[in-house]
Amino acid sequence: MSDGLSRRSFLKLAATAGAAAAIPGCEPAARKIIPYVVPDENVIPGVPTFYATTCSECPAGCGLVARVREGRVIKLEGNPADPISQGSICARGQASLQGLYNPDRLGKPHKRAEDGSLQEIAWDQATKEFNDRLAAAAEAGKDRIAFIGASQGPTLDKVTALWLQAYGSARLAFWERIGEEPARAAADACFGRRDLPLYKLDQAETIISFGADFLETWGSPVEYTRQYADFRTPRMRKGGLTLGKAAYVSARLGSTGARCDEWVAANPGTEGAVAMAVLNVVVNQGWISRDSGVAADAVKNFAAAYDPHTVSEQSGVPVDTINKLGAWFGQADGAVALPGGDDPQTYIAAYILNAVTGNVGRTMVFLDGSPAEAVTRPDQVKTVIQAIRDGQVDVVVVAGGANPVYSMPPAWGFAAALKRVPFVAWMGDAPDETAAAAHLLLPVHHALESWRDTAPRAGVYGLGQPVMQPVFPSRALHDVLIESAHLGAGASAQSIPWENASDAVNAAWQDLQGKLAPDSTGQAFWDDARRKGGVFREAKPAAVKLGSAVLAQKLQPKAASSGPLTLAAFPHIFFYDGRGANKSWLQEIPEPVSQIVWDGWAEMHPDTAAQLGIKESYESTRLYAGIDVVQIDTPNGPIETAVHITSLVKPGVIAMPIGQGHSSYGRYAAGRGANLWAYLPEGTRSLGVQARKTEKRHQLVTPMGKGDMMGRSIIEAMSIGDLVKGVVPEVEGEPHLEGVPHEMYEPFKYTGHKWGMTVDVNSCTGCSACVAACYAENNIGVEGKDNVALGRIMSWIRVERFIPRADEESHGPLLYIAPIMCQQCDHAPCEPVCPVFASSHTSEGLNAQIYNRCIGTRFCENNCPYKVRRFNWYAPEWPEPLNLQLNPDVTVRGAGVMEKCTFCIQRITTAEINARTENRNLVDGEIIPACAQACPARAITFGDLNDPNSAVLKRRADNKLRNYTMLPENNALPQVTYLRTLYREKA
Amino acid sequence: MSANQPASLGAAAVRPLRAPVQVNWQRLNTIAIALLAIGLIGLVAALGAGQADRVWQTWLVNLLYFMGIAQAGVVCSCAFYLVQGRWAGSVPYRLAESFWLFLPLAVVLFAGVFIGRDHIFPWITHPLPPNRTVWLNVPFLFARDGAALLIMALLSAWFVGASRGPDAVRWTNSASDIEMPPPALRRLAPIIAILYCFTYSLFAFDLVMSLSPQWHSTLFGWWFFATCFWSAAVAMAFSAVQFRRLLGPGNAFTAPTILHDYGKLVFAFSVFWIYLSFAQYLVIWYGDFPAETFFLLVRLWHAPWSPLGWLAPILIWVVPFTVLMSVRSKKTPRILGTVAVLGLIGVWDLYYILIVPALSPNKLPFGWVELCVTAGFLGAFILCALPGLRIVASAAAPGADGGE
Amino acid sequence: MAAAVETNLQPSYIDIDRNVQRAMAPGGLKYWLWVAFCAFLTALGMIFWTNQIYKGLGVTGYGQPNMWAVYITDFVFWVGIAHSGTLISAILFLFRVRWRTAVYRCAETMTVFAVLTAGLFPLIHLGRVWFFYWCVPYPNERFLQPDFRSPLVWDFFAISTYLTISTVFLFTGLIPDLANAREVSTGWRKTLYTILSFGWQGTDRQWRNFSMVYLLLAGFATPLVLSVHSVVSWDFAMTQLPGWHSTIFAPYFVAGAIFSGCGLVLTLIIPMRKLMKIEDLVTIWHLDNLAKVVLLTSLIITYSYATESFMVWYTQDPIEIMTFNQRYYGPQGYLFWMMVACNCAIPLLLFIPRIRTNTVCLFIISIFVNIGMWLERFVIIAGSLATNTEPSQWRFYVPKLTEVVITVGSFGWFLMNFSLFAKFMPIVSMTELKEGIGWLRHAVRETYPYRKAA
Amino acid sequence: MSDGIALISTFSSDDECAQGIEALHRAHVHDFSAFAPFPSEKILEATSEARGQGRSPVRWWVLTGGITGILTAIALTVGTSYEWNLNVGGRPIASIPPYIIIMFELMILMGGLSGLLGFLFHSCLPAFDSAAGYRSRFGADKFGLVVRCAENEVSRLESLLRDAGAEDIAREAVITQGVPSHH
Repeated sequence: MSDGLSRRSFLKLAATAGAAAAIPGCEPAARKIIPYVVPDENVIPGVPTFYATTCSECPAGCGLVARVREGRVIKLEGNPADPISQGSICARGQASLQGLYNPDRLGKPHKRAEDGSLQEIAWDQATKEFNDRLAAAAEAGKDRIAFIGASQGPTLDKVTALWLQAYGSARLAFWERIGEEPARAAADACFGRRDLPLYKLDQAETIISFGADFLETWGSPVEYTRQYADFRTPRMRKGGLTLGKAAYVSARLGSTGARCDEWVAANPGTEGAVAMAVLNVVVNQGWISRDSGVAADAVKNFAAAYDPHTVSEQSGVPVDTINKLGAWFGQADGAVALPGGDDPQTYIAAYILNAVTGNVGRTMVFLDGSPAEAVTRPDQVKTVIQAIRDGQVDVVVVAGGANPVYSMPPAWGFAAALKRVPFVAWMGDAPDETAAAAHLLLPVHHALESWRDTAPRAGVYGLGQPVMQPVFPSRALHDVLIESAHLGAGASAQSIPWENASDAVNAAWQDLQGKLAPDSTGQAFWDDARRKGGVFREAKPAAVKLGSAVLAQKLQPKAASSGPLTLAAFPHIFFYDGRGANKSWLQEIPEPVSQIVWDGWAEMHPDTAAQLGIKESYESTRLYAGIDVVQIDTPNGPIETAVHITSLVKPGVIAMPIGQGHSSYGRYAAGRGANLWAYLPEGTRSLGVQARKTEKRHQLVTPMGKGDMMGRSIIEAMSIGDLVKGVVPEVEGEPHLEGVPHEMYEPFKYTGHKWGMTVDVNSCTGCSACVAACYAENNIGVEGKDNVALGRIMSWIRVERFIPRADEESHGPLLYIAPIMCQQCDHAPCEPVCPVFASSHTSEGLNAQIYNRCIGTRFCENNCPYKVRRFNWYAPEWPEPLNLQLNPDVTVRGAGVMEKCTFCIQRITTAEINARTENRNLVDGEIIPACAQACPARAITFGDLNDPNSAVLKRRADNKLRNYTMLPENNALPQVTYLRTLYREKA
Repeated sequence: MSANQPASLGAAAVRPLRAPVQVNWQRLNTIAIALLAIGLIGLVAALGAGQADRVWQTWLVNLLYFMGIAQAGVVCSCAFYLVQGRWAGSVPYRLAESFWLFLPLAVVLFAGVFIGRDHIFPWITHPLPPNRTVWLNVPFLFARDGAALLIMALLSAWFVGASRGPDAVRWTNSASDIEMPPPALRRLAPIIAILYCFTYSLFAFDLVMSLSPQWHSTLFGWWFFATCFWSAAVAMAFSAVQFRRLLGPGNAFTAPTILHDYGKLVFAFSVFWIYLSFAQYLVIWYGDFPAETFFLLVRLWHAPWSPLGWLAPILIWVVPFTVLMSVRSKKTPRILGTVAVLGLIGVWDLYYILIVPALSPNKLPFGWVELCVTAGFLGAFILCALPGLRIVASAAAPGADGGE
Repeated sequence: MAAAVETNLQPSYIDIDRNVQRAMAPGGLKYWLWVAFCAFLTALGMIFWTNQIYKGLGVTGYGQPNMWAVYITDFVFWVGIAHSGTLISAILFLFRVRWRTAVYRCAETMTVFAVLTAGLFPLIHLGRVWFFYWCVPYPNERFLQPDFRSPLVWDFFAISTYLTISTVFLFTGLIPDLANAREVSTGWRKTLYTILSFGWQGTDRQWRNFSMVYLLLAGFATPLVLSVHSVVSWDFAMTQLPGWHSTIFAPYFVAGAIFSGCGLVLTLIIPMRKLMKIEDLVTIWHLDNLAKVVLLTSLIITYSYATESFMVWYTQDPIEIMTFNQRYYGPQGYLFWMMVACNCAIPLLLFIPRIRTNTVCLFIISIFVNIGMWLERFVIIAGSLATNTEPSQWRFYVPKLTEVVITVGSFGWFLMNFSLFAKFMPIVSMTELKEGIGWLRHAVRETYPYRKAA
Repeated sequence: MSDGIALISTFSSDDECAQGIEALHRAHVHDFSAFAPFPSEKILEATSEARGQGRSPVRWWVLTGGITGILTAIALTVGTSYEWNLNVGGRPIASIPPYIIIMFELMILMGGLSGLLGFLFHSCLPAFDSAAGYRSRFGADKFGLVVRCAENEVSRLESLLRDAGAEDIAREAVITQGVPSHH
């Protein structure tokens, strides 16, 4: 059948193939194509090469390893050497491949004609136009040019600045809507230093997050997920086995809150106040740490204004909850408060809380030698925009993925200002709203095609190198800038001594070598950095002290502004500030908590919905999460959106995801939900609004049928108390047949390997990195909204979310979340029903699916208790050049074929072949399926069940009480076991 | 008589009879009483010896066994009326109804199940979750099953009375012209047939299935009353063979095809029985739910039960199927008789392995206790059957108008 | 009806022949329009199927978890229809039931074409129909064989055996009648019948072998008919799916099949006997007896529904209970109640003799029976899949245009074949009517009052 | 056999026809064949009595076919399973319970087909040359009895047949051996 590589894409492959030849020493010279007829020793067909680089999807700056086959990067994985990612990356990181191969990327330079249409022009013509415009502007006077971009790392940002100088301008803005300003401002106020603290969640016993969705988008999600999983693993504290206490203060539960013990539903914007109230409790209980070096009474006075009662009224959080949080925080041996949102006050409150309890320097650490601020302060950005609005700017260059038209606060009126600018040049990969407003569009390299370096934190120097030849005839952004600087700037040309971006980075690293490794040579240092993906050093913690000034001032946390209802915007875990929305994987993977795909929505508590006259009236024949449309009137205009009724949001609050609502960002982002940035004022993510039901209907689609587990043994939980006592939980539906035979068939002997997996549900946060990794590794098709509504999502592994029933709330987790993939049953019910042996068992215990033999009776799926098989209702499609991402090791399935997870059998075979050729035994941990590899929480362990020392068996043995298999009554004998998630009984 | 082969052949298969023998009812009577006596003594002794478990379990086995034969016999007669079968005159009707008198007795003997309930129903000693005790609780169970037994006994009595009445007999003997059987029977026959299916499914679920509460099989009720029906068929075949021998030349049972018809009945329903059994076995084998498989595994694949477990299908299907396939053997009294006796043993064994392993999965209790209790029941059954059999004898006697 | 027929209460051999031969007279415009209409429906179905093959099953309403739905429902429905034919022609033959003679040929014809129709649906249902033959054991260089553990392979064997045997059975019965037709017909028809009748002359030797083979075929067809629908039911019962995994399925499906089959026999034969003027071969008495079979089987499936539900309640298995709860009260619960009305309630009317002997009532009831049995299969197949063991994968199924048109097309295909056969072949067995002429006369006499009333 | 006369007697009922046959039997004339529009039991009993035949041999064809079917099925199912030795769902390689179904179906299939062949063979069908004495009415409403005899016997047999109730007797010279005769 179809092997997935159409002739056409094969030619493309062959064309790009030679590229890989040059990549190791990736000089510009490497642009020439080496045909396969002259085999290149660097490229062995069929054998992947790996290149270390860095991720550019969010400021966390994870290190990456790119898997390259025949010159095409086909998979991204975390860089084990990198202290931030430590080998895992999130779904967004996985999906940046789709940014690289985005079918809507700009192929050639374009110029906007008088009639507003775009016309393709040649590169030299485009650069000429660009440079002429710049020159003209420079002629006109100083500061007639403005540059707004996203930070590209210290070196390239320096280049940008120099280039702008060369044209006599200083109007430079590196723009992030989800910025660092509140954190830096608060740090400045509290500790007199404007750098970002580093959190060590695994050092804490109590974590209270004040609106910081640290498992979704806040700060460095991969790192925090890993730490949090560690924190939630039961460990000996104060002489007993305990579970870390965690509380999440926010109006919406979110997947961060789902993993905590307490969801403290506070009114949006009052998180800071709650933090102060907690501080108040801590202080009054005298839980202030002796050595925190703050004057107890000063703190007392400071916190006095925030007694639990007043705050309780303001925030809607019960008093005893506040007291409980205070007790948790104050009495903990190591606690940390995480501030979130855009309000500096929240950060200050949290910092003080951490400081007075002596956790600064322990769970919250400032490092010496933190890198300089990459993001420009909002007020400076505002001055630039002011200038633009005042017509003091002739040329605006927007570059490097910044999308100010989409993401700037409405009050700034950027879009309007931009209209008055005679010439706007846009330089990026995928055209967005800003590009739509530009006069000249220059296609520049995607991050994975260009040289960069990153400085996410002190001691971490990431090096981003191109991992493949450009997919399109684009150019590196800074090559264009340097060239134009050299052309235009005449005398000041010397200001940029480098030929191109790679030179610039290379030079920067020569200096770095001088600083970090004086005894090494430049070249060795450089090669080593390229091999490792950067240089990683331990950074010294800085001694900081809470300033007394901050205690003198009076905090005014922004309460939710007026309005019968409050709109609370939250960054979508996959779209972040909106840049993820043009990637089909991220659109198709359901948001873990709402389980909604391909859309924007408004979450409402049933009570709120009832007030608006909306009932749950979904057509049960379709997979809808909501259909009624409300109009939400905000100060900045109305929003129309469909309602998703859920108990996971505070009554009176409308929670909406940030990141959708693109008017121009490619086919996948088009026409989905609303862009909340256009409604949110600066410095807050909540808004007082009115809402009314409209007669319109819009289907919110989810692959999730019922959110109710119906007491079946699918995702199980047990209380930490039972774990300590050693009580084995009762399993629903398990037949009790002690003393009578009940095994129908002789068990098969598995000599050799027997593959198995264990998933720790307690660690899983639902981040869906595994799902994205599976899409990338296994060539899984993307079906689109309408087909998902028909139950045709293709994901082999899905993150399932069940909402506990009312009677379970007192004794159970806030949500049941776990990844579910093929369970590789020994008595696989799917196998004997297949008429053609397409589904049968391998000698290594895998439930194999032979695609070429499958005739599509779909009987196997009928008999699968876990419903993890997927059928190709249509032939899957990958709009070019997305097809270049396909993994050549995995068959692309045609229409009418059933497909499923086989523990990434291609990885297993590869490893086995390698072991055989190297004439050795497989090493445990040598084979890692994509999902296990991606998981930042290390929740998934894979291994050989016939190897007594395998990690998987060890993990099961270490967690005997928590180990279970799904749906035991079916007696399918799954080879995937789960470890029960743990919860703390509510008093 | 059968549409498609010459009757001559049947005659060929049947050996000529000796001089007429007078049926010695008295001897049969005394034998029956003796058996009954053995039964009673054994019962007392066993209870004395603290063998209550075995006594009451065997009690249940025998009650179901003989009750089944008696009731299914009546239903057989109903079936004849429903298909308006008149190929052998009134004799088949009389024979089918001959055991019915055991039914009223069964209502009485059912008390034994009540007395021995703690030894029979595990869910009494090991209580089930509340949501299941709604159905499985002592008062309700005995009330409904007792009532069912009583109703069936009364209806059967009514039916048999009507069926032995003159119009019915006249109708059964007038094969040539086309008219309906008497109205009473026209109405009673379907009612009894339908009630039989429902009540005997009920007994199957209550008195057999509930002995292993985790287990269930939706077909079980159907399968059970089909088994009863077959047991009645073999009982009739057996009696027919005996009568043919005893009643002397020219009796109704010497008619060329009557044995053939009984043979076909036994053969057909034996095949139907194995079909229903296989339908259950295959589904459970394939479905692989422990809660279902253990029931079969204990009885068929594990010591000590597997020999007895396999004996039942052998006697109920393998033997009749292979032996009775040919017309000749269907018509040869000795062969048919032997098959029938084996069949009767097979059905008893079947009930035994249905009931007892549920209560002692790992050891096989069989000995004098079981034999005595069974003997007692057999005696009682024969005593109940005697009047009916006498009527058959008179109807089938040479020259009686019962013949064709 | 013709006065000539009205008076004749003693039909002779020749009357039988005349009636049948009249029925075989060349069809008029109305007849051909009807055939053309059926052909049109068939073509429509074919077009939609082609489109589905071209674009993929995505054009249907199928999706996770509704892997099986309308097509398999149609398949089971048509296979079920087939069963009445074999029942009437074989089982009732063995039981020497006299009234079968007039209707069995019609029923058996229905069997053959129903199986022919049913056989299409597994193919229509396949994801890659062009590889359907992989289900068949055939020699190939890699010695790839199907898995005989799969109920679908059993299906293949059962259905193809059934088609072959029932065709053979039908054809064997036809031979003497075709010989009869040969004698009276002319032109190409004569040639056709001459060839098909194999030169049959009805010598005693031929009849001797004929009787034997007919008896044996009947003896084979009887267990076969049980096995076929049992195997079909095992497509479902073998799985672990709540609502499917049930031991009672085999006999219960067989009963249901005969129920629906006899229903369709009535639906077809009531108008047909009028149109073809064979009322005094296929009399009310025959219909009355057919109705009794419908009633009996209706009672059996009612028993099965009852046992199934009771057993779920008896075991208190939470998963099963939820599935059945959804079946009764779920979003598609109304289908279940419609089914109960059609299959359990309405047929009870047949207890009333007046209704059994009124063709109009019988016709209407038979329509309900057909609808009810189609619904039963749909409720069991689509409904159970929709409420499976994994709540996150629940979704109810609604068909799209493709399924509807293809289903309608299958009716067109069936009726077209049937109508052609009914016109060109003796649709009533003359041989057997003559053999049981006494009963025919009885039937005519029995029917006379109703006929007068009409 | 030597050529002779064929007496074609026509009866209106199968009783009379059967009587005719019995009469011939008593007269030790066995070179006849009877025609009927349907398988009349009476005639068939009479003929098999006269010819002293047992039941039709077709049943042996069916039996053989059936057994062949079972054996084929065993070979097919068990054979291919062991050929591949695949573990499907933990079921045994030779899973007998499911295979029983295949055995059953093939038994029916082959038994039925060979039955058909047997029937055609023993009735010597297809045979398009019409047998001596065949009249089309024998397929409709009349029963025929065709006797072959020498001239000198004609009158005796005619009277014999008339007594049995023949309503019409025609004579026909037999050219060749026309009456089909095998078993």
